[in-house]
Amino acid sequence: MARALNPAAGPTISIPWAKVLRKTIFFACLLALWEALARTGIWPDYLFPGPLAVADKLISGFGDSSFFIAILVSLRRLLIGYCISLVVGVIFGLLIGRNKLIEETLGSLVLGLQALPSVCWIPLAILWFGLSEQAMTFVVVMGALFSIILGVVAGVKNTPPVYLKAARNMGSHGLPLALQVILPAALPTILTGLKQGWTFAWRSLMAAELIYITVSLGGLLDTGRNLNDTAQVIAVMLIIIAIGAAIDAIFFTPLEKRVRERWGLAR
Amino acid sequence: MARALNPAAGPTISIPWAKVLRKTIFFACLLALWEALARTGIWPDYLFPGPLAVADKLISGFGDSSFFIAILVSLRRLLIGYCISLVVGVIFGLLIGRNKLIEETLGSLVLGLQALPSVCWIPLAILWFGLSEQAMTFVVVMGALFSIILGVVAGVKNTPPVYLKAARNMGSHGLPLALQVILPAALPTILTGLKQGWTFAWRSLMAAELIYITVSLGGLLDTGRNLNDTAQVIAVMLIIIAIGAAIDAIFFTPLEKRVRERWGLAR
Amino acid sequence: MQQQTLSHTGSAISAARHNKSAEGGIPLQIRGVEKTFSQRGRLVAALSTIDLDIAAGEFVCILGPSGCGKSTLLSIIAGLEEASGGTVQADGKVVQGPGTDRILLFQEAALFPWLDVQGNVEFGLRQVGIGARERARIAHQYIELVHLKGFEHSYAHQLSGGMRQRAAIARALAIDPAVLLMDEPFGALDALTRDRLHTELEAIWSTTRKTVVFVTHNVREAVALGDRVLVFSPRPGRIVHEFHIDFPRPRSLENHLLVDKAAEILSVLSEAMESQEKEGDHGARA
Amino acid sequence: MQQQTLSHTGSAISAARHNKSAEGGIPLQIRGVEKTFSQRGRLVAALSTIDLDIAAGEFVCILGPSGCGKSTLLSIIAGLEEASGGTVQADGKVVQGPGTDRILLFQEAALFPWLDVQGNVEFGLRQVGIGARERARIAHQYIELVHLKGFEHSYAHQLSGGMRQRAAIARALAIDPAVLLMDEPFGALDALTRDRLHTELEAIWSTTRKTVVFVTHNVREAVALGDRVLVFSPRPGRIVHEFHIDFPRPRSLENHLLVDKAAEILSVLSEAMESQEKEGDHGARA
Amino acid sequence: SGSGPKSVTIHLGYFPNITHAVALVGVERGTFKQAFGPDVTLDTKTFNAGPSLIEALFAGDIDIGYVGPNPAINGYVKSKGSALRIIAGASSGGASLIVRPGAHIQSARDLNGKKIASPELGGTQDIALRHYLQQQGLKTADKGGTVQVIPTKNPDIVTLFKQGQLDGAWVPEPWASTLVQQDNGQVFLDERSLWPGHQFVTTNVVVRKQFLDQHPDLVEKFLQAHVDTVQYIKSNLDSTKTIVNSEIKRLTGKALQPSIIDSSFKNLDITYDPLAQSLYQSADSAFALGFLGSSKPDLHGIYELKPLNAVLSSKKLAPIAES
Ligand SMILES: Nc1ncnc2c1ncn2[C@@H]1O[C@H](COP(=O)(O)OP(=O)(O)OP(=O)(O)O)[C@@H](O)[C@H]1O
Ligand SMILES: Nc1ncnc2c1ncn2[C@@H]1O[C@H](COP(=O)(O)OP(=O)(O)OP(=O)(O)O)[C@@H](O)[C@H]1O
Ligand SMILES: [Mg+2]
Ligand SMILES: [Mg+2]
Repeated sequence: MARALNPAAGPTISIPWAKVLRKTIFFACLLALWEALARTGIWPDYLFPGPLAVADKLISGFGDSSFFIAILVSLRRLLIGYCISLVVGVIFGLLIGRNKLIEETLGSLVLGLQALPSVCWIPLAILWFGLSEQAMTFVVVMGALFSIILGVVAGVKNTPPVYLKAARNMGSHGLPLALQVILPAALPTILTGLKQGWTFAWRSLMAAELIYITVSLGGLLDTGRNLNDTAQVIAVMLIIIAIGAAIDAIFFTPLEKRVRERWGLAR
Repeated sequence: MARALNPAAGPTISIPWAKVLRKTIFFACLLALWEALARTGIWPDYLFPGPLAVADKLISGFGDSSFFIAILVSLRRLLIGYCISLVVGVIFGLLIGRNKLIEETLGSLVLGLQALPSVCWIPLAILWFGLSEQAMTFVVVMGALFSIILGVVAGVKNTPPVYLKAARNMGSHGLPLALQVILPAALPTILTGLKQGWTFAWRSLMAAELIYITVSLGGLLDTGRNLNDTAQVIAVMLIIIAIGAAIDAIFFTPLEKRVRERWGLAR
Repeated sequence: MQQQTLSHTGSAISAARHNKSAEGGIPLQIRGVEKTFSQRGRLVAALSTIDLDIAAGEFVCILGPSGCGKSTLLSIIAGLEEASGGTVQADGKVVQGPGTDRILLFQEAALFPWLDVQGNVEFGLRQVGIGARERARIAHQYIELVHLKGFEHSYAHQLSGGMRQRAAIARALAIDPAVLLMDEPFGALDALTRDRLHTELEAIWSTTRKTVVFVTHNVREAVALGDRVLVFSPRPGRIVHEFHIDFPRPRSLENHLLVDKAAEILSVLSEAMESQEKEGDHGARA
Repeated sequence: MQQQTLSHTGSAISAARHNKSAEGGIPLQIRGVEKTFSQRGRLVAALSTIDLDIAAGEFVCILGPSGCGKSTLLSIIAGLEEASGGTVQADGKVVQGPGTDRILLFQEAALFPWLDVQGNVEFGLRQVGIGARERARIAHQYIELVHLKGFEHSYAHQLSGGMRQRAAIARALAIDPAVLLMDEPFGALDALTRDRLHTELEAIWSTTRKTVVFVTHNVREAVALGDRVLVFSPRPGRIVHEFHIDFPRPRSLENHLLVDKAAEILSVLSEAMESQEKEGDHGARA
Repeated sequence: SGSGPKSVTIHLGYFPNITHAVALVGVERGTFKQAFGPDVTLDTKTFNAGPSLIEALFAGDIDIGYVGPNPAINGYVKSKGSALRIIAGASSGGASLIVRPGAHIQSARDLNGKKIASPELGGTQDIALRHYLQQQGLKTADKGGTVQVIPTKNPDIVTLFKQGQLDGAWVPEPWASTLVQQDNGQVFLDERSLWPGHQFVTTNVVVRKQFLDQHPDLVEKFLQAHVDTVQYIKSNLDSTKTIVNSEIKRLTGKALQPSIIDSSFKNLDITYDPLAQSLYQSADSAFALGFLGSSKPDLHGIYELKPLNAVLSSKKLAPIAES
């Protein structure tokens, strides 16, 4: 039980070396396992290339900067689409979560709409936006939007009613109630919805980038697949996973941690 | 303020006619709007078919029972894949949510893995399962799994610590703690994760059903697209939306309502 | 970090008052209010018919056994819960919903976890559009009043039970409502802090002539603070006895008359509970 | 729905006891325990060094100002919170974490919202593998003991504050631990219910010789129940005075000696608070 | 809108694919741009599948496109002839039935009980395969027969072929060459051998009907460049291969293996002849197999070859017949 009191704990931010080490070991093990599996030769290497082949691909892809360009192009589309989904999703989520009529009508469709694969939105995207960046953005938005709505609605509905009562009693209503009480109260759940929306946005982007072909991660993935270049497919997968892990580490995890700490949910 | 006390409220289940009426009006309006848009002729009808053309397609599809078969085939795959994701997802979610080491390693990858489009898993599915139902199931599972994990982890981490303290104090630990305390405490959030997982499962299924084409919703959608048969695409979309709305109405909404009521979150 | 002396904080409050027009309390009329809850199909009668008139500026204390519907009644007055029957009028107008003229201090503190103590206290002020500096000033004064100076930037989960309760008191007082509905506000406080807050509350009340409805389990507290003490029967709650307390203020808890009155009320309370138990009615029917 | 008389429930409890070996309490040794919290980089000393020996079967009451670290101390004894320094030994073994020998009754009721009252009371019994029927029997007896019969199948949000507290008491008592750590267990109860539960608790304690650590703000309650009363200073809490209460049991709250003792303790408590205030130390440092 | 040539932009669609070599070379060498002159802007978009291109054409976002016969037929039929016209061909051939050596398929009879893949249910190769089987007196499994036709995506065909899960596959280039070169696949049948003159259409040039009506002059200029490019390719095969591969690399970020390019070009003919007969015949087979609905589609009028013939005659080349 007894631990020496560490007066430095808390305010100072120190690099958590132990954590970094553990992570490094984990990823090293993954790599080793992958290489070992590839070496056994159970699967031919054109179907299951080892890390070296993929590393080669990554080096040459980044070397001729085509991967850089693809990442920038795709990330830009992703961020624009995601931000639009975020704003629209939060607004609709609040409306559905708070208004019985909208919930019964529009809300009953959200689960079904979110289940639609992104290709379904492509004809509409072309119809409305032509062969343009906006068409891709539209597909990304339709991919992530309903997922974010689901999260916001859940957050709003799982808010302990006592907060709402207290707020209404203190004269809060309408927009201030939504922004100052419902959203913050729902924030822990909303954040999860945002994470889900983020993954949907990626997946939709991969479909959207096939509306017409450009150098982009979606394009690279499709080309890799069409040419049965498994190493390229895996390289793109690694890039997506790495970006996901980075966004998680830079953005979502600290945000969630802060919210949990402040809400008193941290252990 | 004063309302007459209705002693029948609560136990008896009565059909909420007002609600049914409101919903009917809403969907009728949607249909009318769609028809009106189609009639204006802004878009040629082969690009934007009206409800009548789609109804034709639905009638003939259900008439020769090909839609029935497709729905049954797809739903079967969906349910199998979803149930596997559910079980595996809850287990991994609990592990990641409770174990710092697993969280730092495996957990850091979940967001990235979930962002991978389903096509990425298809080569692996073929490699491991060949041309089989299992290959499709695998793709569905990989589509929904990480989403469910995200939901369970969030639920576990957002559990008010006092419940855990009380439970541990009363001698609960290990599996009983997980099943009797953590899961129920996290249930409201987990349910949202399950909804998100459900939509992911659908989308992945649509990709999985292209591994090889059989009579299935994914196959119908792909065929519709390949033949530029927009009416068929919309017919499949409507089927997906309708199934989503039905599952929501039959399964998720009552479950969420019950959980919220019991947890004291209902208003 | 020097703690303010009591007299100092007291004067701070009167300073805060000066900025608002202290319009004083408003009268409440409760007519035939009753409440029945349904629990899994079973009906639980929480309140049987309540008729009650509270004058503007009156300090009414409510005593009653656990679960007799006291909190429910306050909620109904606040407009946060619908009565199953009857009406509540505040200042002659039928209550249709919550309003900042009637502020309910919840039995559980109900602090917003995403705001620190100061943010919580400022919340109500923000809703009526008071500027940031003025808000901060008022909040500071009430935080001092409840002896939470130094914890302005703590969050609810970093406070002890009593500190949370005090923060909630500051939040309610800062709004300066015409009617204060207080549900066991001092339940989690030690005797001394409680005494001090009695004094503060009485001071605020006597300056601003608010209407106060005060639920407590402490008979002496009721006698020390109330103009009138209502004793409720066990569930379903109804008013079984009403005591007018005419002792001059400030009252001392050591005063013999007061102690005797408390004893009298306690015996009425016990009687009400025991007689009901003999009837074998729990207020819960299948 | 006929309410059980007190004597009846009392005997029901002794019947419940019969099934378990009433091993009695265990001693607690607290050595140099201290606790400092960090709040946004600011350090808050909640407990300064606490040294305390509690004998097996002793009933110790703790009094102290709000926020002085009483709940923190109970949490540390329960093994739910780590001390910043010092050790706690229960029955000679250093406490490393929670254990069913020491059950903490939280200040907030902490009922599980997904279980009804009966499910909550049965929870602890289920963890040790007691069969369903036996569990239901024991749960029933404790639910009766706290006067919640008729509400077995209610959920936490359907109960009043006091009812929630009573359900939590039943849940803790049903586990029949060697050490009961009670944090203001009767704070939200009316005087009469409180009196009755005093009697029940005393009966249980005297039959089973549990060790009880009881935090309260009610000085009279402390004097009525405790073998020993500890008075804490304001934050950072330390023991400023210790009173041994040797009055015979059962004690009557009207007993003059008891009233005098209570007055004496109260004055010590006030002194401790006021002297600290003069020192100008809040226990919170930047 | 036809408000003078100054404001015209031509939207050209094609695939970064060997069968679309004419488009790739024409764009890279600036032949199209030159033909249109400085007042016309050329906007190019590349697609990965015919249906997407037709979709874009429907929506008015593509004016001229290189696309396979099936999407062209579907687009024509679905729009009841109002959306598009075929104005030229671009390539012929380039599809083969490749079999796995271990499957021991020597003759058509050996296909009995085998698993043969095609890239898309009801697609060009799928129809060709089913039609061929029918002619050989074999029945497919979905009609109660013994040959399993498995429609699955081209890349998945390669994977499954490698794993031995397929016995053969009727695929277009470059996958046919890939199967041969990387997986020891054997060419069981070059589809060209089934057709008169060893020619059948693989890529068409389609134009949006409205665009054709508004800008017949531009369409003719385009066809001029198209025919020029075809002729350039025929006489400069080696530089064509380099151009095609560098364009593929530019557009997709990844080049093909030169050996695949070489072999693909061997199995492919570049031509401006739309080979109308083969299209009609393929459509007939599709209808017979039940893929084009219940009433036989009327393809009469899908071709608009006057502009092409005008171009050809100005170049003193033989005109093309519509049937
Ligand atoms: N939301 C609810 N649903 C069902 N029953 C409820 C609900 N809220 C309160 N009750 C019931 O109403 C009765 C009165 O509750 P209330 O909270 O008003 O009591 P109280 O007088 O404030 O008690 P306490 O002194 O213990 O706080 C209780 O029996 C309780 O079970
Ligand atoms: N999790 C926490 N983080 C930071 N500070 C805390 C935390 N828990 C308690 N504290 C601080 O520790 C001090 C003691 O708290 P504790 O809950 O032990 O008081 P208490 O004696 O039980 O008071 P009360 O009678 O009001 O319940 C308080 O000042 C509080 O702000
Ligand atoms: Mg109450
Ligand atoms: Mg405490």
